[in-house]
Amino acid sequence: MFGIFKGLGVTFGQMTKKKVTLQYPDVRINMPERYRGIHQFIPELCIVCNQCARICPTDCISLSGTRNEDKKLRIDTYDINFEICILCDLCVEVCPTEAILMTPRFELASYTRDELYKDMEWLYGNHLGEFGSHEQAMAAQAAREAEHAAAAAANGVEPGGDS
Amino acid sequence: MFSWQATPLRPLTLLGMLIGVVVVLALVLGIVTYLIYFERKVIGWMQGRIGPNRVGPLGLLQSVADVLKLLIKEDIIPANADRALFLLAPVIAFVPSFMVLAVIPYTASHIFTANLNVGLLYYIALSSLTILGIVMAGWASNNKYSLLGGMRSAAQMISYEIPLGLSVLGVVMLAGSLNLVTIVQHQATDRFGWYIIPQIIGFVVFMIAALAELNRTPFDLPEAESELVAGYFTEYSGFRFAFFMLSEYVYVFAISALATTLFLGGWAGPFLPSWLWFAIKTSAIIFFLFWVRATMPRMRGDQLMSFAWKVLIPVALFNVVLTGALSLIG
Amino acid sequence: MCALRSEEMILNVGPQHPSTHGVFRLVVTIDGEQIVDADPVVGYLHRGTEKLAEDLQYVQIIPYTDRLDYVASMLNNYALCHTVEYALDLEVPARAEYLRIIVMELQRVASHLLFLGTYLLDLGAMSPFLYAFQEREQIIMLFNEICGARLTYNYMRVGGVQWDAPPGWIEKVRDFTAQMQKKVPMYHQLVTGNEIFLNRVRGIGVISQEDGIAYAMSGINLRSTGFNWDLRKNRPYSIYDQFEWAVPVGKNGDCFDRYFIHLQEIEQSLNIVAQAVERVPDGPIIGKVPKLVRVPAGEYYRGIEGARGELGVYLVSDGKDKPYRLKLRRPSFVNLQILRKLLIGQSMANLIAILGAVDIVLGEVDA
Amino acid sequence: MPDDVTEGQAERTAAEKQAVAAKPAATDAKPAAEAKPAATDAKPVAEAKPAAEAKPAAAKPAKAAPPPDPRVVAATAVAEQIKASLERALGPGVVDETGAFKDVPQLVIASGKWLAAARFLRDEPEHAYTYVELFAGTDYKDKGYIEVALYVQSVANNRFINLKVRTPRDDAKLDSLTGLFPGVNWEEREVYDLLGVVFTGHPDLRRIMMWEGWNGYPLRKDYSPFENIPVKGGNGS
Repeated sequence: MFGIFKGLGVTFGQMTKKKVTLQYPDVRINMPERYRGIHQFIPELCIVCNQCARICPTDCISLSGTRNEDKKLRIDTYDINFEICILCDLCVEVCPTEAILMTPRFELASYTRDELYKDMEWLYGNHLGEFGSHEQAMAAQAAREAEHAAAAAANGVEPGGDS
Repeated sequence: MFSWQATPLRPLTLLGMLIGVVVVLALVLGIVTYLIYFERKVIGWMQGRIGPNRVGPLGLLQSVADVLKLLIKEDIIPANADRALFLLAPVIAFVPSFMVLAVIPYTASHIFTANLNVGLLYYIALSSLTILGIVMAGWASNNKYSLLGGMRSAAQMISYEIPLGLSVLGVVMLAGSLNLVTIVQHQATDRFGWYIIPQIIGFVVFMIAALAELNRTPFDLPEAESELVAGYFTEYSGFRFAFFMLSEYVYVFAISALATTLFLGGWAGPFLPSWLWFAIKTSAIIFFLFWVRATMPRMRGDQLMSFAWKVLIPVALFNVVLTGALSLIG
Repeated sequence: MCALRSEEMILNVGPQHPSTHGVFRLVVTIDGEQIVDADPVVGYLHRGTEKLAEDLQYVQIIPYTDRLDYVASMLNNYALCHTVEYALDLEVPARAEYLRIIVMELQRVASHLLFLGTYLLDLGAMSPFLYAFQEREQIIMLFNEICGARLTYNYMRVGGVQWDAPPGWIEKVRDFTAQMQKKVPMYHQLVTGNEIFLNRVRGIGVISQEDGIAYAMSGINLRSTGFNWDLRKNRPYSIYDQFEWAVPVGKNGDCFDRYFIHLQEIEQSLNIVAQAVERVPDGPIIGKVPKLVRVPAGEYYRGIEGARGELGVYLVSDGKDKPYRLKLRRPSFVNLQILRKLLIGQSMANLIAILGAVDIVLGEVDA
Repeated sequence: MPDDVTEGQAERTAAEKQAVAAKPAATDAKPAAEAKPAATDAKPVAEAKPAAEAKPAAAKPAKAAPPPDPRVVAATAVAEQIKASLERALGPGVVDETGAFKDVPQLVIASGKWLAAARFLRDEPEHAYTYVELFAGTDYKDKGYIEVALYVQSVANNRFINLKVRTPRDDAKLDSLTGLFPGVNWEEREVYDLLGVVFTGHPDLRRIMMWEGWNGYPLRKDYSPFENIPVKGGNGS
């Protein structure tokens, strides 16, 4: 009989412990920097080398490009089918120019399947946020990082620490 | 003290009775609503969660929302079910649970409840009726899981009726009455105080048997989710399902109220009003039931049976003998 | 007058039953609550990983292995990478080996915690499930930091690992390990001593040592019979021989032993992690691996000690960059075969206790 | 540097790949990763066969690389011993082939003697191969046979061998080992299901992964999902 009371003691003791529930839509889980969420795509950087489409284990990336007058390839369409994308990060790994990256965004629920077929615009918008172009977004990010580093230095913490 | 039996039936008293019934029903529905809320909160706290917190302030309207949802859900009657029995079962399960509340003395002047001189007997007799509803539900659903659940339920509840009845015998012997009001009054004057002290064995047996009667963890075999999906109410939906849930929680309240009455001195207590004392004591027992639910795994059928017949009944019988001997000496 | 006679009933447990942990179906013939016959039906989650792998490069197969035993993806990752490394005779840098050991043992802890939680939930106790998930969540967040995913890690590569530990990660692991080591007694208090629990699992689902070997069982199921067989010790791979730890072994081969060894293995794994975090060397995290891995023709089999038993990868290569045939020896699949033998004669309540203790993951059973 | 470069791409070392793959903000990619380890001379046993490694595309068996790997030599010797023992007990012609891959001895058993050989190796205390670790079938379409590999461990003698047996593709039939090792029951069903090898004497030979109406054997190399349209609701293919 003694073991039962020990167990009762454990559960009673838990009453006063800190609760771990996260009030999800209001409070969001703080995803670390490396989190492999929905992609962002930066057409300015893409050289249409097709490596991402080739490495993709589920063949969810399709892209097409044309050759410019200066003999450079320019991306025309870039689609990721998030119905089958498994967010394995291999496309990001092989991209030589970091044109495709992953964001900490993870919410992709939708009412229809076709909404999960994301095109270049959408993936670019994922990267741009409120900024007009890639340059502006990068500048804003650099500024944010500098600010972060300054704040961290002021607090005596090494920059680039855990998130 | 006001008693229905002593009062002749006149239109006015009939009206009074009806009002009493409605008030108790409303009260009980309110209690059950917050019982469920309380259970979810307590178990949540014990598991590092915060429990319901979205509907209404602090989630207070969660149970109301649940009931509303059940009300507007489609009422499904399986094609192969025994239709008449299927429809009847929830009613048979629910009505006795509500009827037993008639004899519980909630306050010192228990204006809405019957001062029945066989109150305890009435309670135990009526509460057994629920088994019928459950077995009926298990049979009528024409579902194998339901059938197993109904079977288990019948075996379990019949087995545990006996220790439950035996365990309260000691109290009856001490008080010399089956009237719950008299039992409470006796406890105020008894030299040991509340009967939980002289009847501690009876109290333990009563609590265990009560848990089994309620089909609650660790005796929740009839609805064992991990084995039988939902046991006897697997096929029920909507408001019929709500009836089963309702009767289960009314019984939680009723059995706690009975335990309070029999062992914890009922409404008696200093300073505070009597109904508040009753509420506090009942809540404590209800909390205990929830606490056990948060801790225990489920027992197995055969162990459950042998526990009832080989441990609880002998212990309860021993308690009866002991009480008799003590009363002879004392 | 005909004699009183009971009729047998066929009960279909699953594939949507709450206790089959996925889409496992069990057709049991019962007489009352007594099981007369049981026929496990698997394959509801068959995705043809082995066939798919024949069309994929080795690096592309790794994300697929994540999805086999999806509560122990790191170990699956390792099983594949290890076999390819074995085929190539590839040297893995020390830092990578240490990171692998840390994540693999943490993964084992996470997987065992999940077993604990769900097993107790099957037996009707709710709270241990939530406690176990609280600890498991911390491990998952550690994995999230190192590789950016919470369940399907895709962390290991042929020749090493994909990401180095972020700054402060090792310290976090150290803290977690110390904290978790203190938490284990809580489970003993809550569960191991509980008489109701003991009555339900003692002497139930007994596997004899002969049966364990004949049925090719592995992992905790085999060790619970008292047979000391842990590939980390018996056929050492990686750097397990550099740590001090013990192999917990049972006596009776019943469900209780299986439960208890899970808890003991959590302690041992934490022990390994605690030693590993103290000695993580600096250096590269991936060896000198060709960009496109080509395995020399031949066939290779390597088994590692997965969370549920021997997790093996059988690789037939014809020298191309894709396997000719990839067979995965999934411990859950092999362990599950004994289920019928264990179930016959038991009651419905024991069915759940036995099935839970065999500890299967359907992603792995069906591959 | 490995010589297998993918079509015209700038070749990157593993270290570069690592650096690129790290997220821009993740400043933690250790510069140490640039320092490439001298992996080739760090290999303890592998010196014997760098040729096989450097030219994997040549698709020649590992054991053919000169000079032979000492592990392979040792394992082949073990295989020869077992072969001798088997032939002493069951007569000549039991073992078609012996060999080894890495440290695992391999014996190809004649398909007619499959059950007898497995029983002998299990029961003879000298061998005592009791613990089955792997049971796998492979379809060699070009060679016209299906090969079943059985990796067994002798717990008592701490030995590990690979027994193989071959059966023609068009009439794939083998003795079931279920009587010897109950643990290969489902494995045999899986091989039957996915490769179409009929195991005679199996107590319960049904499909296990696919449903009964499935048409064809998916793991065969010539399987095509377009030609093998499943039979809906039918039983047997």
